This record gives sequence, C-alpha cells and structure tokens, in this order.
Amino acid sequence: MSDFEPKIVAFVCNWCTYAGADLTGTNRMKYSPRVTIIRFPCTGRIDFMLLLKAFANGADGIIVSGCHPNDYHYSSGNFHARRRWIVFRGLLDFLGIDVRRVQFSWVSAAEGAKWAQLVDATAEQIRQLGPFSGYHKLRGAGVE
Amino acid sequence: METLRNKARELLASKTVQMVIGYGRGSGEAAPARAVFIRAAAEAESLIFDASCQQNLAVYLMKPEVRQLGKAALVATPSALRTILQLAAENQVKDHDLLALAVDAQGEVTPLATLQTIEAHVAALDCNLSAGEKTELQKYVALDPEQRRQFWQEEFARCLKCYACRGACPLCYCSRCTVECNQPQWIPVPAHDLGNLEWNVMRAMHLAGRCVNCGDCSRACPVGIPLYLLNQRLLSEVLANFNFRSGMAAKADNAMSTFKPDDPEDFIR
Amino acid sequence: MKTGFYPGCSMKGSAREYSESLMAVAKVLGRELPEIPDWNCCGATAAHNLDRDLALALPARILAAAEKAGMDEVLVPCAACYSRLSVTRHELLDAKGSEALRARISGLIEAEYRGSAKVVNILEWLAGIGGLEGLIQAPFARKVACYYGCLLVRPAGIVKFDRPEEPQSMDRLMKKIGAEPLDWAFKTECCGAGFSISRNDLVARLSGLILDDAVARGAEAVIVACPMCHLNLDMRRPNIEKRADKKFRIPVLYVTQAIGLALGIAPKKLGLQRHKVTVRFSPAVDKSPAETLPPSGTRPGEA
Amino acid sequence: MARIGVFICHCGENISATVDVAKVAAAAAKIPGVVHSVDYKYMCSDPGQQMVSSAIKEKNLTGVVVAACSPRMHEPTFRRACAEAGLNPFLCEMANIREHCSWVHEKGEATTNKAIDIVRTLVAKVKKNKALLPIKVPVTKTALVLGGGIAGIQASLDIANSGHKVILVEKEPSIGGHMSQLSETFPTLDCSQCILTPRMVEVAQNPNITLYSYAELESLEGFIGNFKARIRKKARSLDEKLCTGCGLCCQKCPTKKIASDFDAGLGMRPAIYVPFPQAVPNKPVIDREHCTYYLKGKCRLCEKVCPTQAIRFDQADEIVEVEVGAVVMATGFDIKHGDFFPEYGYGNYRDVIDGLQFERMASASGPTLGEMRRPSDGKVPEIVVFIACAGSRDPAKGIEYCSKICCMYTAKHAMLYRHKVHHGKPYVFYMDIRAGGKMYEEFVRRAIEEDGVQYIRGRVSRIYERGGKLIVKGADTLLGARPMEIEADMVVLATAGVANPGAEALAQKVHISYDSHHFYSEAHPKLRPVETNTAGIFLAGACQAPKDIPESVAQASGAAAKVAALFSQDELIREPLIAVVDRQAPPLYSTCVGCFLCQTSCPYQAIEKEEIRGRDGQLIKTVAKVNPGLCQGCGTCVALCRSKSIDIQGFSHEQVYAEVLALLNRGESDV
Repeated sequence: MSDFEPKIVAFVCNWCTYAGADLTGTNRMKYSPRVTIIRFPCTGRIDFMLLLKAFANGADGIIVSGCHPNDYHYSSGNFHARRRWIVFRGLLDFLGIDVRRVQFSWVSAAEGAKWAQLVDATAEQIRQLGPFSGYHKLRGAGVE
Repeated sequence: METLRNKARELLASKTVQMVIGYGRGSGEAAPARAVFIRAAAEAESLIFDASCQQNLAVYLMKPEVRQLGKAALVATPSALRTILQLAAENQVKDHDLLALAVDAQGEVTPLATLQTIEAHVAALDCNLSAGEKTELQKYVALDPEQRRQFWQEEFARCLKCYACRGACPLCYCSRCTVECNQPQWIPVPAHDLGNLEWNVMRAMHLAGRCVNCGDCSRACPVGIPLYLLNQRLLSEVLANFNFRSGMAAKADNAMSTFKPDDPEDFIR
Repeated sequence: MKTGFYPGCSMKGSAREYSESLMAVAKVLGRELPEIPDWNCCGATAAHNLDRDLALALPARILAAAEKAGMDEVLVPCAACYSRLSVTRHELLDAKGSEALRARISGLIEAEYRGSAKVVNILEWLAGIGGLEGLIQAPFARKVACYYGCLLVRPAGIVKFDRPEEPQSMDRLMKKIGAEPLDWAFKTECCGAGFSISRNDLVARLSGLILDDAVARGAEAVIVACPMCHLNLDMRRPNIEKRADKKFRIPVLYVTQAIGLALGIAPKKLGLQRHKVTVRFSPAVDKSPAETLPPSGTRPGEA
Repeated sequence: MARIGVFICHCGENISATVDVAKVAAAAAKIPGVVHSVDYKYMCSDPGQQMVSSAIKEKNLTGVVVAACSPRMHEPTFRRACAEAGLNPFLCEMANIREHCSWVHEKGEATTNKAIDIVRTLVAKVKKNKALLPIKVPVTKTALVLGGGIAGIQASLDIANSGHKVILVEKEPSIGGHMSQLSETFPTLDCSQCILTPRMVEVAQNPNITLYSYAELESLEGFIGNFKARIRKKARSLDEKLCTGCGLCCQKCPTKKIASDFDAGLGMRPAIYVPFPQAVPNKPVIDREHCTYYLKGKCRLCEKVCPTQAIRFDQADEIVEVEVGAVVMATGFDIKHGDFFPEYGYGNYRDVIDGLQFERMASASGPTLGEMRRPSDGKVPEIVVFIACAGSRDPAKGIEYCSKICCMYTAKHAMLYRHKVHHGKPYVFYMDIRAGGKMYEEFVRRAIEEDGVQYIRGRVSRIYERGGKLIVKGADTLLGARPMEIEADMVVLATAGVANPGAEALAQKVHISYDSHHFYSEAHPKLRPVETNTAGIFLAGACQAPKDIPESVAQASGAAAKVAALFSQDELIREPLIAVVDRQAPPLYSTCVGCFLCQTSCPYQAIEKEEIRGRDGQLIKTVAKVNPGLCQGCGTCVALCRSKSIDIQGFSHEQVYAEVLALLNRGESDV
C-alpha cells in the first residue's frame, strides 16, 4: 500500500487553525500535500453532514480543527462543536465506521508547528488505514 | 378501563376539553389497539387500555389537523408524558395546551393539568433503559467495528426511504425536513446504501439529547430495522458524557445547544 | 446512621480517661458506639516514615473492617489516628491514580476497601449531636482555653475541618455547656507532640509557652481533644514547671470530660482522678460584658 | 450562467517557485463557468488590480477568484478593487495557494495539483456567492457611563468634550469613588481631594453630562448603537431642586451614631448625611434604615429646620428610561474585608485595620481629622506594622493574583505615618515590592531611606492581643528565616483588591462576561483591553482588574476614544457575514418551527423570537429572527438547526457544500 496517496479534507476555523496554517506557511515548514483546507468562520459552523459528504465523495480521511476552548474568537462555538463531535463519534463507532479516519484537534493561530505535525501524522495514519474504499463503494446508483 | 371511560365522558360533557385522544380496539391481531379521537361523550365507550396500548399518542399533538380541533385530553403512557415535557422544552407545547391522563400499567388514571404536575409525576418514574434493553445494546457494543458495520449494512439495505419512522416520531415535527431540501441535496433521494446510511445517521443525530426511547420509530418501520438501538446508543452517550436526560423538565436547555466547559475531550489532540 | 468507634492504642492505655469519659457521655446522650471488630494499629507517625504501603494498608484494613460491619461513619477520638485515617481515605479515593492504589492496597489487606465509611473526629461527632444544651445539669461556668493542637485541623486540604488557622468548633461546644472560651493565641501552636520521649526539653518549652499564655489570660482549664496534647500538657507538667521555674496549677481536661461534668456525671466516672495535675477549680466569679462597637473588620450593614 | 474570472498570482516567485502557475491557469480555464483565467507576477500590485477591474468590465464577470496569498492578507484589497469595478465585493474570493500550498510543499506535480484543487474549490464556492450589502445600524450618540469614580469621571469628561451626550450613573450619594476616600496619592503625595474635586465639579458643570447620583442601573436591553437603559433613581427623601446644600439638617439630626460607610466604619454619621464635604452633588440623603421617622414615625426634625422645606419623606424611587449608543463600565473595585484573616484578628481586634481605614484616619476630613489615633483607645500608635499581600497572591485564600497597588499605598501609608508621628516606628512585612510605574521605585526607596520605614521580607503567621499590645509573630527570611515578634500598637493590612459585591449581577444585566473573580473580561488581554466581547460596551478602571489611578484614567480615556470613534459616523457599518433565518411566502412563512435551539446556543444573544400574525392579529407561528446588529457570524446556530432554516451569508450551506464536492473533484450533479 506504499504508493497509496490518501485524500484528506481539513475543515478548519478561520481565526485560529486557518491562521495557524498561514503561520506554518510564513515559517516555510514543509508538510504532506495530501491535506486541503476548507475555511469556516468557526468550528461551531462545521455541520456533521459535511463530513459524511466528504467521505461519500472520495475522501479517505478528515481533519476538523479550530480554536482551543477558552482561547476562542466567538466565545463558545468550539464548545458546542466539541459536544456535537462526542455524540457524532459515538454514532459512527456504533455504525462500525472507523472513527480513526476523523482527527479532531485544537490548533491556535500561534501553533504553526503543531499544524504541520497534525497533517503529517494524520496523512501517515490514513496511509496505513488504506483507501476508504468500503465507504466509497456505498455510492450505489448514480454517475460512476 | 372503566375509570378512563368515565373520566373521558366527564371531561367531554363539561367541555373542559374538545377531544380525548386514546386507544380503541384495532382491526385483527396484527394491530390490537389503535389511536381513537373521541369528541362526543357518548363515544367514550370505545376507549380501551391494556398491554397492547403502547403507541406514543403525543405524536398527534404535533399534527396541525389535530391541533385545530381544540384542546385535547391525551391518554398518556410514561414515554408520552416525557415526550410532552421535551416538546414543551422545545417551545412546541404550552402549559395549558392539553390535559394529560397519565395511565400506568395497572390502568390507574391520574389527570395532570399542568406541565408542573407532569414533571412531578415523571420525576417519580424510572426513566433508565430496562435491564433487557441494556443487555441487548451491550451485545452490539461488544462486537468489533467490522461486525457492527456488517450488521448495519444488512439492516439498512432493507430501508425503503418510506420515512414512516419520521411520521411516527413525535419529535420529528419540522414543517420542511432537511430530507426534502434539494439546494443543496443533503440526503440522496434514492434508497441505495449511501442514501440509507446518511438518512439514518441524520435521523439519529437529530434525536440526540431529545429522544425519550418510546420505540414508535421501530414499531412503525415496515421492514423492522432496529432503529431503537441507534437512539438508545446516543441516549446513553448523552447521559454518560453530559449527565443529561431528555424529557424530564418543561423548562430545560437542550443537550446539544448547551455545553459545559469540562465536557470530555480525550479524543482531541 | 451507624457510627463505629475506633479507640486506637492510646484510648486503651495512657488516655484511658478519654475513653471512659467518652463512653459515659455517649450513654447520657443515648448514642451507641460499637468498637470496630478486630481493629488494628493505625501506624501513627512510625508507619509513614518507614513505608508508604504500610502506612496506607493499616488504616485501610481498619476502614474495610468498619465497612464490613456496616458502619456509615467511624468516630476517631485520637487526633493522630484521625489524621492517618483521613489521609489514607484521601489517597485511596480522591487523589490521582487512586483506583490502582486502592486495588493494590485491597490486595495487601486481603479485604476490599470501598471507601463508603466517613472518618469523623470527636468535635465533628459532638457538634452533630443536637439537644446538648437541654441535658446540661451543672453548667461548666469556667473560663477555658480551647487547645486544638495540630492534627485535628491539618493538613487543611485533606482534613477539611473548621478553619485551620483560627478554629471555632470547640469554642462553640464549650459555649453550649456554659463555659466561656477565651480568645488566645496558642489554639493550634505545637505542644511538642512526639518529642515527649526523645526531647522532652523541647516539650517543656513549647507546652510551657501554651500554659503560660492560657494562665496569663485567666483560663481556669485547658480543653484538649487529643491524647498526645493531654500527655504533654498534663503528664509533662513537672518538666514544664522545672524549666519555667514556676508552678502551673491549671488542669487539662478532655472535651468529653468537660461535657461530662456539665452533664452532671461523677468525676470518678470521667477518670479525672487519673490526671497528674489534680482537677480543682476556685469558686466561680462573675464576668464583665463584652464591648459594643463593631470590630474594625466588619463594615456597616454586614453581619 | 456564471461568468467567473480566475487570476493566478506568481507573488514574485513565492508561488511560481514550486507551483506551475501557467498549468493552474490552464486547468482553471477548463472549469465550467470560468470565462477568464490569467496569471500575473504581482496580482496585489496596482497593475494587477487593474487587470481584475478591466476584466470585470470587459467580460462583465459575475464572480472573481484570486489565487494568491491568504485572504487574511489581501481579501480587502481585491474586494475593494472589485467594488470599484462595479462588482459586489462579496462576489470575490481568494484561493490561498501560497501559505497553504507553495510555501509548504516541494516543487512538483502534487503541489501543482493541490493548487488546482484549491482554485477549483473556491471557483465552486464563488458560483454560489450572493451579492451582499453592508449592514447599516443607526447609532444613538449618547453614552452611558456606569460608576462615578475617577475612571467614570474621566470617561464622561472625554466623551462630553468630544461633543456627545453622557449619562453618568453613580450608586453612592456622591461621585468620587474610592479616590475621594484617600488622603494623599502616590507617587507625588498630591492631596487626593485637591486633584479630584475640580474634576467632579467639571462633571457637574459640563452641559453634555447628565448626572444621576444615588442611582443604579435597573436593566439594559438592545445592542450596539441602540441600547435602552432603565435607571432606578433611589429616593433621596428630599427635593434636589429646592435643597441648597446648607447642611443644617445634617447638623440637627439627632441620630448621630451610624457607622459611616465613607469612613470605612471608623467614623460616625447622622441619619441624613452628605458623605464628605466636597461631595458632588452636595445634596444630603436620608438613610431610611436608621432614620427614626422611618423606623418609629417620630422626629422629622430635619423637615422643621430646613430653610427651603426640601424634605420629602414620602418620595419614591423613580425609573428613568434613556436611549444610549454605548456603555462604559467604570464600576470600580473594593478591598477584601469581613472575617477573612481570623489569624490576624482582623474583624476581632479593633486596632487591626485595612488600607481604606488607614486612609480615612490619615485624611484631614476623616474621623480623626488626619491624626494617627488607634481605634480602640484613641492613643497615638508608637509602633505600627503594615502587612503587604494580606490575601493577594494566596491561593489558599482563593485569591492567586497580585492586586498591583498595595505595595505602593503601603509605602505611602508608612511614609504618612512617619510624617505625622515623627518618633513612630513603622514596619512593613512584604514578599516582593512591586513598584513598576513611573517614579514608583524612587517613591519606595524614599520611604525606606529617608523616612526610615523598616522593611522586613517575610510573612506574618499570627497576631494576638496581650496586655493592650498586638503581638505580631512573623519571620525575617533575609536573616535566615529567624522567627521574630513585634509588639505593635496598630496593624494595617493591605488586603486584596476584589470585585464589587454587585459586580456579577450587574454583568448579567449588561450581558458582558466576567472572570472567576467577577472582574469584567476584556475582549483581548493585550490588543483590546478597553472593549468587551459584547459590541458597544467598554471597560475602564478597576472593574476590569485592580489598577492604580494613572492606569484607570488612561483606560478611561481609551474607552472614551472608542466611544467617540463609534459615534463619529451616523450609522454603524458592519460586515454582512451574519446569519439569516429563512422566510417563505404564506402560508408557510418560514421553515423554522420555533424550537429555538439556536437562541440558547447564541453567545451574543443575537437571536430573537418573532411572532408572525395574520391580518386579523391571530398568532400564526413564532419563529427565530437574527438581529443584524448583534450577530457576529460564528455560525454555531447554522450547524445546530435541524431543519436548516438558518444560514450564514458568506459561508452558506450551498457554498460550503459546493466546496467539499469540488475539492473531491465531483461535479454538482454527483449527489
């Protein structure tokens, strides 16, 4: 499976993790190109159905990251998000969907290094888990 | 059952309510009991109550056609009472919209006129999952992920996307459900594996912290998918992580729209 | 609510009068105090200097026996035992990694320690008994210096009893039996404790300071709630007098003895004859009323 | 049909070094809906921006994607360029192919493909963008200042002098706050009243300032620019217009023995009183809890002696409603008292006093007319021990922070004591001296070297009374932690600075957040110290954290500048990236079913209930409505809403959904 290149989508919050990724850039820190970012105003805005859409359309892994609790721009969006993820992970696990394919984290605007490590670690883990073909095959009827 | 009938006759005669929603004789042994809407004192005779009367009648409180008939007295099983409290917590039911006729296993009828009295009545009940439900749920939790994936794959394969589960559930009262939204198309319309999975995940998530485990969704499912397992799993997750139990108070914040600074986050890097 | 009684070594030996007065008072107050079956030594200061597991296992075995006997709480009159049992309960229940430690210690003592029994000291137990005022036969109308010693109130984080720097619970008890607790400075100062054997010169100095201040303020008795404090303040009186080069007549009473006297129990039953310093009081004298102006710390409108 | 323009930037060679920009431009050109796709060396330069605006005009583009640096850098630049070219600025998006791509990956196929992915994602998003107009919110150009201490006074004067109306509300009968209780102030030893009272008079005389003293905030509703405040004017039991402030009533009042709050419990005051001679307004107040008339219905002596018959015993509280555009919280702080230090005998021994009580003792208008007289027997104390950090920096007492001003006022107290009692012996027990302000260190050195204050580095363990003396047991840690005892005549504790008792209730009334010690929380500790997370509400002075007078005044002027900036425009312009609740034609009116989960989750209380009624006034349904003035656009409600009835402009359901699909190379039709 060494030549398998995972496709990973990162849902991040604009004020903290997106800015953290910018900092990784300004520091010219290199990390795996397998992850592409989609910007949200806050982690509170990330809808669990978007994660399902990402998997359904070919993503092998997902990163969801935002402001650390208490270090928030909007004062409570990340708290609500955390509570939603706890329940969502419980449901995915109960349905037998491998929760290791979704990596949750807090990355602040000052943690450029942490963003690079997070991406590399997630890319490596998803590479070991291999393509999420089981889920992609579910597409059933429809354009193929 | 006699006390129930007298109570209904008395309420209708004195016009305190315009209608009594209760259980009547069903057609054949497949459906021994069905919901009846008594609007005249004379018809109170057809009210029955026995072990087969399980349906959560609170679902009719949210149907516009029933609401416009005026104030109703509802023959309420324990889960129906908890549903009324949860609906009140979500601003759907006001204090004097209805009169609940709480009825327990022995057929004892206690009228509860206000949400306050319903709350007190519910507080005395044991709202945990029954021992049987717990062991069954545990049986699935104990499986390894691949076995669970296989199990649900087979179960969801039978789903016809008929949405009977949505119709039976008293807490599914949205005028336009997200399933009907096509800009963007959140849930695939066809009943293929992906569509069925995404529908069931959405339904379970939308009931997290709200479902009172009345079991009507599973009873309504024509192909017998054990939907109650999903709700019970999330019910216990919400209780374990946030120490929150739905349908216990008329004025309660929803588990998913509130938070505690120290919610568990061991899975977050 | 079943309350067990843990005597420890001193209550059966050098502090017999403490146990006698406790039992006499308990009888009058109609309280059952069954001893914990097959209790063992709590390890006192020796154990935790030698081996941590030993220092935890000994008290754990006591508490496990109490729980097995269905006791909801355990009265531990001796402050040192109270401290050991409280610290053990904290280490095995609340502290970090207590599950693993509890399992290991339960293995050592071959009994399952669950931690259901609370540990209660003499002042907590007495304060919990309502209606004490109603049973007073002869009010103990004396000026008293309440001496708490160290282990009753420390370590504050674990013991969580009264205010560590300026406790009031014994003062309140004394007021209930008609005594007048004095405001003095040595409530929780050290009496010399374990140095009583190895360095009794230190005890003479430290206990001397305590008695000196109590007498200077007109106290007619020092009230204690710990066998070690009683031993140093009473039995070491000759050393104290020799070092201070002056006589100290002031008697040292256990809190249970003072309450016993107020309840009208005969001194002999309270073991007063066992004291080194004879327990004698000069006739009662009337007292001056307290001042009226509020102390500087309180603001107008505040209680 | 969408007509999208894509502009790929080389950024000098920051992007082109590792990303094949030409290939990205070519790939972008093939995306359905893209009608213009070019790359250029410096998109953010003038010629670069010119390319964008001319392309918009020539090809009447309906959307622009600039693939360059982070939107946090140049989004405003390109949005302005589009606006000038006639395209709604919110139809322009930036694709971050520099920080998130070229700078962080090696040159090669994968990097270029990722750049193409990013561009394709943003093109899909821009197709779903809608033209948005900035939100305009009217601004009421009146400020409400809560608290009439030095911070409130300074803020009110600055706002008034910038030409805006101010309503100053003070809880006590007079403004002045704690500063009016001080004797002299560090580091200059200015007499506090001399530098404060002119400002108080200025407040009274300033035409733009309306002063409500002896009044408290009853409630505050609304949002930035449009607050409605209800102020409770507590009944003074006299007619302020008639009263000339002659003070006859206060002299004649028979009930004299009431502990004066202004004198921190040291001195006495009558039932009808003016807190201190220079009070503004100089109108007395009847203390109804102690006045014999209110207790027993007799006396009324003040009414008899009053030359202008101003006394009104039956006067009731009055509620005043005002509309304000901004609020400045300047409610100040308090010092810790009560049975907080039993081991020091504080609250038990009368000669163990706190800082404010020492100030009153040293003040010429104080109960001892400035003489050093100890409270118990009125004797002049020969030996005085000052204890710094009495409660502060002490986690066991629940206060782990440093109260910042005690080292300075303790040095001042010791110095004042020496000035008044030349043969007196002051000791100061301290842990560390914190004198970081301008001329602060010099002030403390002067206390030590010239005024002979004995500083002892160590803590005091216990104070007990013996033979009329206070025995202070401490340790001198600079001399090997040698235990020591001082037989003092008086002890002054520099107790911790804490929030006012009513601070939490007031914060809840005003909807601002506060920390665990009930000090009000600033928006950002370093960069936004005078603002709160609630738009339109600002902070000044010690209500935010203990601080000295210079800082309180500086912060007050800062808050005033913020208010002036807010009032400089007639309307408030806000980014339209806010949530909007779905509205439909009748009979549905809205897909929202009124469960209001969104309302409980909104941290800014921006969601209100709207009752939809038919023409006959009959309530049809109650649905959610977003207040554009308050919504900050976090989107929590959007992801919570089960029926997807609330959406956020700029990150709408359709936009983010399109981004996910485009990123994974799926067309729109692939469901």
